[in-house]
Amino acid sequence: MKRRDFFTVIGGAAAGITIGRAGLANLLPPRVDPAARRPSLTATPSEREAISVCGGCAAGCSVLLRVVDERIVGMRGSPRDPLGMGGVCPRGLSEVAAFYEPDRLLGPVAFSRGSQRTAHRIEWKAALAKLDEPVVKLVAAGRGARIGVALSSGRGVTSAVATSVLASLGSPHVYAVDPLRDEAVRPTSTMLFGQPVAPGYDLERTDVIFAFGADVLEGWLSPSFVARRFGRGRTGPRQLQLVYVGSHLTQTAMRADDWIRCRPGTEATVALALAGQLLDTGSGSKSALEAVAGLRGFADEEGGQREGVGAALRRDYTVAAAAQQSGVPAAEIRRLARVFAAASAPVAIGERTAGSAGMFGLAAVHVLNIVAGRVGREGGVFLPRPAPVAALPGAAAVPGRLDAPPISRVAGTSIWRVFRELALANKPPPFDVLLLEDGAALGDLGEGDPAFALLRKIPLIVSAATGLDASTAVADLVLPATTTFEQTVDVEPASSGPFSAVAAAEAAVPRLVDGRPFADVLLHLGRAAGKLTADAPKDVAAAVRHRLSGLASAEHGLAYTTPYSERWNAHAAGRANSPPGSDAGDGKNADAFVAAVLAQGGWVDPRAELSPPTAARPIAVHGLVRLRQQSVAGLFRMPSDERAWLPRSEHAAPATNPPQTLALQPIPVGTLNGRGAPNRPALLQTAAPHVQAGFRPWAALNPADARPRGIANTDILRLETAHGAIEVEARVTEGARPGTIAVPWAPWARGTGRYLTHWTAGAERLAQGVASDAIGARTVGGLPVKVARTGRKA
Amino acid sequence: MSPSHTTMSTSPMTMSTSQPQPTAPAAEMTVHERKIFAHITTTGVGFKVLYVIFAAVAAWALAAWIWQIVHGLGVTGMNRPVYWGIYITNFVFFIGISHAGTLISAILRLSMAEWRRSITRMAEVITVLVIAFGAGNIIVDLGRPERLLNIILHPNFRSPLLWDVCSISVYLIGSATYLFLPMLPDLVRLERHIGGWRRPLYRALRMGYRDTPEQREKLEGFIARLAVIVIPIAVSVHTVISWIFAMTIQPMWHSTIFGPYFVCGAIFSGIAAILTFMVVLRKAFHLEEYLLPVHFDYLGRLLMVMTLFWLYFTFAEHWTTWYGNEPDEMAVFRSKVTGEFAPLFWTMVGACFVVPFTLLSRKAWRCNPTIMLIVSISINIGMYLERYTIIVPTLVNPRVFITPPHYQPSWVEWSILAGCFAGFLLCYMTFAKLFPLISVWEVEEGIERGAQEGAARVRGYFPSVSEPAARLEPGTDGGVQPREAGGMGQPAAKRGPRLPAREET
Amino acid sequence: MSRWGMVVDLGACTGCGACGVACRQENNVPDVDERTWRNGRQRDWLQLVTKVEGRYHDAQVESYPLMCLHCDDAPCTKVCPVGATYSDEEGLVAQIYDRCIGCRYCTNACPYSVKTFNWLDPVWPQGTERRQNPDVSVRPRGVVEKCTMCHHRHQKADDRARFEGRELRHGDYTPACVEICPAGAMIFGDLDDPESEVSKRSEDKRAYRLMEELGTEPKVVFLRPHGKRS
Amino acid sequence: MTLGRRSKWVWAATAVAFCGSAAGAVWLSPRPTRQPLPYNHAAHTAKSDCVLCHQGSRDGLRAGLPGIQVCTGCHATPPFRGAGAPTQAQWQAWDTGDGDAPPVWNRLFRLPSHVFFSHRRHTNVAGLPCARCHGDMKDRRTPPEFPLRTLKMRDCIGCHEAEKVTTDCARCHR
Repeated sequence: MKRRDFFTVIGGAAAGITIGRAGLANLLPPRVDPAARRPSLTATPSEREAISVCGGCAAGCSVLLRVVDERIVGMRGSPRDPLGMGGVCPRGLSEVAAFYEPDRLLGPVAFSRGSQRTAHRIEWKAALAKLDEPVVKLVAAGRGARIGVALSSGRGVTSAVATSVLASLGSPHVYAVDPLRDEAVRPTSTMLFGQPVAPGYDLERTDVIFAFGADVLEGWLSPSFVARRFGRGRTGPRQLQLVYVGSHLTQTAMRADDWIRCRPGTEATVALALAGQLLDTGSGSKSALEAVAGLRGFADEEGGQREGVGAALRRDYTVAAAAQQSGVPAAEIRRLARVFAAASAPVAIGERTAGSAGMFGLAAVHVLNIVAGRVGREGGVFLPRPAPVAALPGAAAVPGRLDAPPISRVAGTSIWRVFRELALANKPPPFDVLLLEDGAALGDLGEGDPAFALLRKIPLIVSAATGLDASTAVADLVLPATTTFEQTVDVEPASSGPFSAVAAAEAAVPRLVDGRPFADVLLHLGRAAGKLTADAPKDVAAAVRHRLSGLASAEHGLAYTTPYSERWNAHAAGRANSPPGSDAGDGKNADAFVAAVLAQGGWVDPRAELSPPTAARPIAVHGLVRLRQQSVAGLFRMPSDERAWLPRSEHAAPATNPPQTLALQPIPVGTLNGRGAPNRPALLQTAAPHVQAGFRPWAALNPADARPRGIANTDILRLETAHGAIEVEARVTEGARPGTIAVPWAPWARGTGRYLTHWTAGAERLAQGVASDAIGARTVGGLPVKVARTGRKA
Repeated sequence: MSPSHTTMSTSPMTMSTSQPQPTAPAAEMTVHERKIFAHITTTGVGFKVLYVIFAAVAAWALAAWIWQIVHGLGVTGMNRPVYWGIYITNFVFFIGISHAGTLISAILRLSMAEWRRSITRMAEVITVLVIAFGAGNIIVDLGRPERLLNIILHPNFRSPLLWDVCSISVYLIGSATYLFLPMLPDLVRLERHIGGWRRPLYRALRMGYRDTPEQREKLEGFIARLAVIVIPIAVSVHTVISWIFAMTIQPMWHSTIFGPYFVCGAIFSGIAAILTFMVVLRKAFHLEEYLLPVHFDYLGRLLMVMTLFWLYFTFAEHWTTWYGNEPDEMAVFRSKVTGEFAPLFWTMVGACFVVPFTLLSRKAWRCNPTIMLIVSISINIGMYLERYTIIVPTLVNPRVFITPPHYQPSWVEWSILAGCFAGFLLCYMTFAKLFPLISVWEVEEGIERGAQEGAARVRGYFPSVSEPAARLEPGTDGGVQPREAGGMGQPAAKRGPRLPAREET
Repeated sequence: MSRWGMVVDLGACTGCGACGVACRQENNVPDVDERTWRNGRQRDWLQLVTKVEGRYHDAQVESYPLMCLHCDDAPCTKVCPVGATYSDEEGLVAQIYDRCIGCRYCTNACPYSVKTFNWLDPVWPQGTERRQNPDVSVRPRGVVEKCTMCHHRHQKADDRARFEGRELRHGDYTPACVEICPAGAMIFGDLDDPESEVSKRSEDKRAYRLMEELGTEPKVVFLRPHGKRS
Repeated sequence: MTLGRRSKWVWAATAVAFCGSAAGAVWLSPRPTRQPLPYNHAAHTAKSDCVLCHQGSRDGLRAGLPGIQVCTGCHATPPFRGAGAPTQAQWQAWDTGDGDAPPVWNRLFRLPSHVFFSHRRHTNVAGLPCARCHGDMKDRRTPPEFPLRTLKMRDCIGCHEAEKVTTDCARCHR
């Protein structure tokens, strides 16, 4: 190539550069640089910390949101919160991700019924019209009682508004299915303590926690409250001991000082054996034992002479029998009894979530508490005092609830259990219009359950879920609610220890999507039916303010404050012997007080006062009697494999090579509770640490059972019982008891979303329609499960 | 004056004429020139077919690499915590092979092993090409190759990786020079004899070298010195590579003998690589007369020695680990010896020791090219597995991790692996079409020297009874004492190819 | 000069994993789908390590949150060819994303395998990028990243302190995991300050450092559960 | 010169080189930043301080750009005429906040997302003038399309070394 040619080419290049640089570059749009992929920061900078209430579960933690340029970019617990004290559980933290969840609904959606449901966005006006029309008709026809509401939490403003609005429409049908799925809890305490309220535990002053399968460390009642207590009792010298009785190596078992390995579903047996031991040795509080009327026998209401619970314990629950049933060595049980007797303030906590012992299990554990005199005592069990919030105007109780006698045997029975009984009796659905707060309100109700079929018969089902979930799967109309971050809200914490509290806050950020508070929808409904009284709150914010105004006139109590939490610490650590002082607002400047409460994130009555024991105990005995009757009626007349206790341990016998079936051990996964939770990878990967749960429903089994079946990790297994079948991913671990298969109890598994491509269902699907105790709660621990490899890998 | 000089004296004359004359070159080619240059000018069908195939594979690999650049290293099978895989294995393996040429030919040159003369060139070519591919694999392995320059802009001299960059680049330059210098005299001949489009290339490359006696003398001096320099560099290179692993505190990496172990393995696989090429080229380019049984025999012996060395090192490495029984180390050890890597590990032992040890045990077999081909290929497979089983098991058995890690190379990695070999062979074939794979002038020199120098040596090995006449030829290789030549040179002189002396034109 | 360190009381830790979730939110660690997760491409800076040893009836469980331990003698800082990871003035092991060439030598040199690599472009589904923490960069593909002890919080706290014309005070700077731990099992502070709680607790008789025998001198101290021997 | 003098290959090569380099130049050259309104810095800085509009520049991390309300706060009427000038109606709409979205200033100086930079630390604590980094922005009569000064890391480092303040990477990189 000649020199001159060379220069020609170079010249061309040079010309190109000049022209490109000078001319063309300016014609192009600005290049998108990586930084531009992030939200723009061009606005006038703003950064604040807004107080709000975590909507993750009924624990009602007060949280601080970090808001930058009106975007939520972080969350932490409010240090002023006397329960969490600055802690938040993973479930709550993931609420930020949930707020910006890519699968969140942007506005109202209408579904068409039929073989393939088609969905289309509609405007609020049209959507509300769709809802008003039938409601107005019903009310006009005086059949307001055909309207029902199912909430995912019986606490706070939403449920209060629902109750008052429906009362005004003439319907008593507001039912709460607690996101913590404690369906057996309320009926059990109805029987034992006379009220359908979940009992409280004075953990602050407990020194030994006996968890009978209770997942106290995994999203139980109030995760951050329990965790805070656990942590404070164990940093430095150990003031709090944890004894776990259960079959599977759950997170709680992992952290327990003492893990008593029993067969699935026999926790109750162990608890009763302990009670028996305490009776025999006469240890525990003598006075308490003496005070347990009817311990040795008594006359019941019908005047018949009944055997006392003491005798029952001595006969049916000898240490030997319990050891034989539960697989726990007799010596071990005796040792436990000694530990229990020696402890200054022990408390027994029954398993409430996974339903492996259900009502019977819970009752048994309470029997232990009663016999040991731990009811209404410091560090024991008690009935929480409701916060003195003002009732909403026009809320007069309407009779005819479905979950109370005579319709259901025990007050507090889950509405879906009632549905099942109605379905089995071929009754029509009790409602014409049903409003669901969200998927969690359906509890563990799933296809295949007779109750589900009955539910589908309801002409109009409305869901207020924020995203697609179990409720939207059955709904004809979805009116997306706002999250607690976007609205004024108040919640009475699910577990506030020995004192009563209310967490409350105003909207922390503007609404992200075209949603409305569920309470507002209900109020609109009442107004549309023309039934609301003039003084009814106009919206949820007004309702909250009205409720809180009641606190201003309470004689004790104060807004959440930081110094308060310090005093509280001192008190809890036992250094200050008197409860922290209270400075309740006098009735006069109620508005200022309410404003303060909202600004501070909540209100608390710090007096660690337990409901008087004298009130509690006769009820307890009464309950025990009922329990015996229910047991006779409910427990003993069932096919052997569904009985709440004894027979199940047969199935939990150690594996013979390879046995036909494994005993089912449902395991709770607290972090995945509640609405939309499982569509959050952060939680999916956090759940069940030692099996590394991940993105599919899993089943943990022992290598001793896996090897003969040729099962390896991540194999896809098919689990089958007489009641249903599911496909799960195998997790082979020594944490699972030989002869058992541990499956997450996962009503939440039916949440939908881009991260949930493989979640189908959990253990509850294996027990479709199992109604094994007085209230028809599922008590499935120890159910025989056929395990087969599908040959596929996850 | 020795005949060698008279022959050489012809070249300057022809060179002096500036323009190369377009007369038919074959007329004035020597026998060796004709025989060796043949593979440059004549191209068989098989060659073309292979060339196309390799080109295709290389192109595919290139595509795979582009795919990886577009989508990120996520397209490989690597994951957390198995952060290194096939690429780094390639890197270590190729750099190992590269010890073929330089080391072999340099050592043999220094030790005046006359029989080396016909294999040095093809060995050195392997070296140069393979270093490039080894280094290339590092770049392929980078998460952000466009930031490669940071290594020069912000160097951290505490990092073994940086030492490596230094030593490898030095090694590349060194061995490239070491390939180039001995080629000069041949370039002169090439330019004289081979016309067409290649001639300008030769002219440009020889850079005015005319192969006058003085130049030749200087050249040989250079080569000899370079040979001395190249050896320590080569050793350092693989020591440093081993340090990349040995300097960490990871189980089964943190080992003191890794330096020598890797060097030994490198030479081992290097020799094997040469052998493979010798056998193939011998057939392909009809160089039977130049690559004789004796060459295979001697290399076979060398190989035998290295096999034993390798076994010794491998044994020492694993025995101490097993005896020490340190939990973390044992985790890796088990996964290698009995665990998921056991198949690879024991294949390696078989391929690197059992096969070569048996097949190299008999001279008849050593002299048999086919058998040597089997041996050499088995060794190279074994050595690749060795690199792999050194790198991956440690990463798959970290001290703490949540889930049991796994590593399964993806199609991208396999393609790039294939592409490296294809590309390497492609370059080698291209080289064969431009330059002689046997150093003509060295061969001729060897033949001319062979006879009387051998005699001289033999005399040199015994007490000198008569006058020490031919003690030292003026202008022998780098003025090295024949005494130091050792037995190796001697048989070369004896069994060296008996060819008709060069006819003058 | 402070020497920042952390104490994790495993006796108090409930293993809830809130620390990990908080870390993801604070440090813009993108969510991964199932495939990415199965391929071992998750980038969590803080993970809950749980090991079950022995058979069911005498199973021993070891479970602790594991993040970068910010070793005083960090193996990773030595081997980085471009000095993209190094121990900064206050002993925190820093990672400079825009200098890293992604050779992954440091990830292999780390005996705790706590460093992670961005195998793929971070995925932020439409809308989710709005929850990104503006104080932390979104790491591009191809670089190594790891726990920085929320160093950006240090930058902000330090900036605020200077602005208010004072020295950095206790509690000005706390990593996200420590801040939200519901059990209060994590304590953060200046190890060189004899008054700080973290330095006191790190002398506890239950205290141990992970793989002390390696001599990496981690600045994260664990307190083993009550009644458990090493 | 004619095709005869050069072979067509040369011309082809030239053409390719031209296009290639042109494309390269286009790709590599910085893009201009254009503002919705022809803001005149000089006219304003005569009377007021930078911080009046860039509210974070003295006591914030980010200096920030003013919302339109800052303008309407002083100007009752659209302050300029000519093409693209808003109507009185628009202007009032922007002021009251209803009506169509008001124009938003585009960032001219872009900080890489991996750099932590605090304005208050430099302007307030260290007392540096804005011009030190932004050039004579306050004298500009029209909004510049390109930053008056492009700062590279070496500029930061240079200043930090001169001022004897930390040059620890982790102090700025996040």
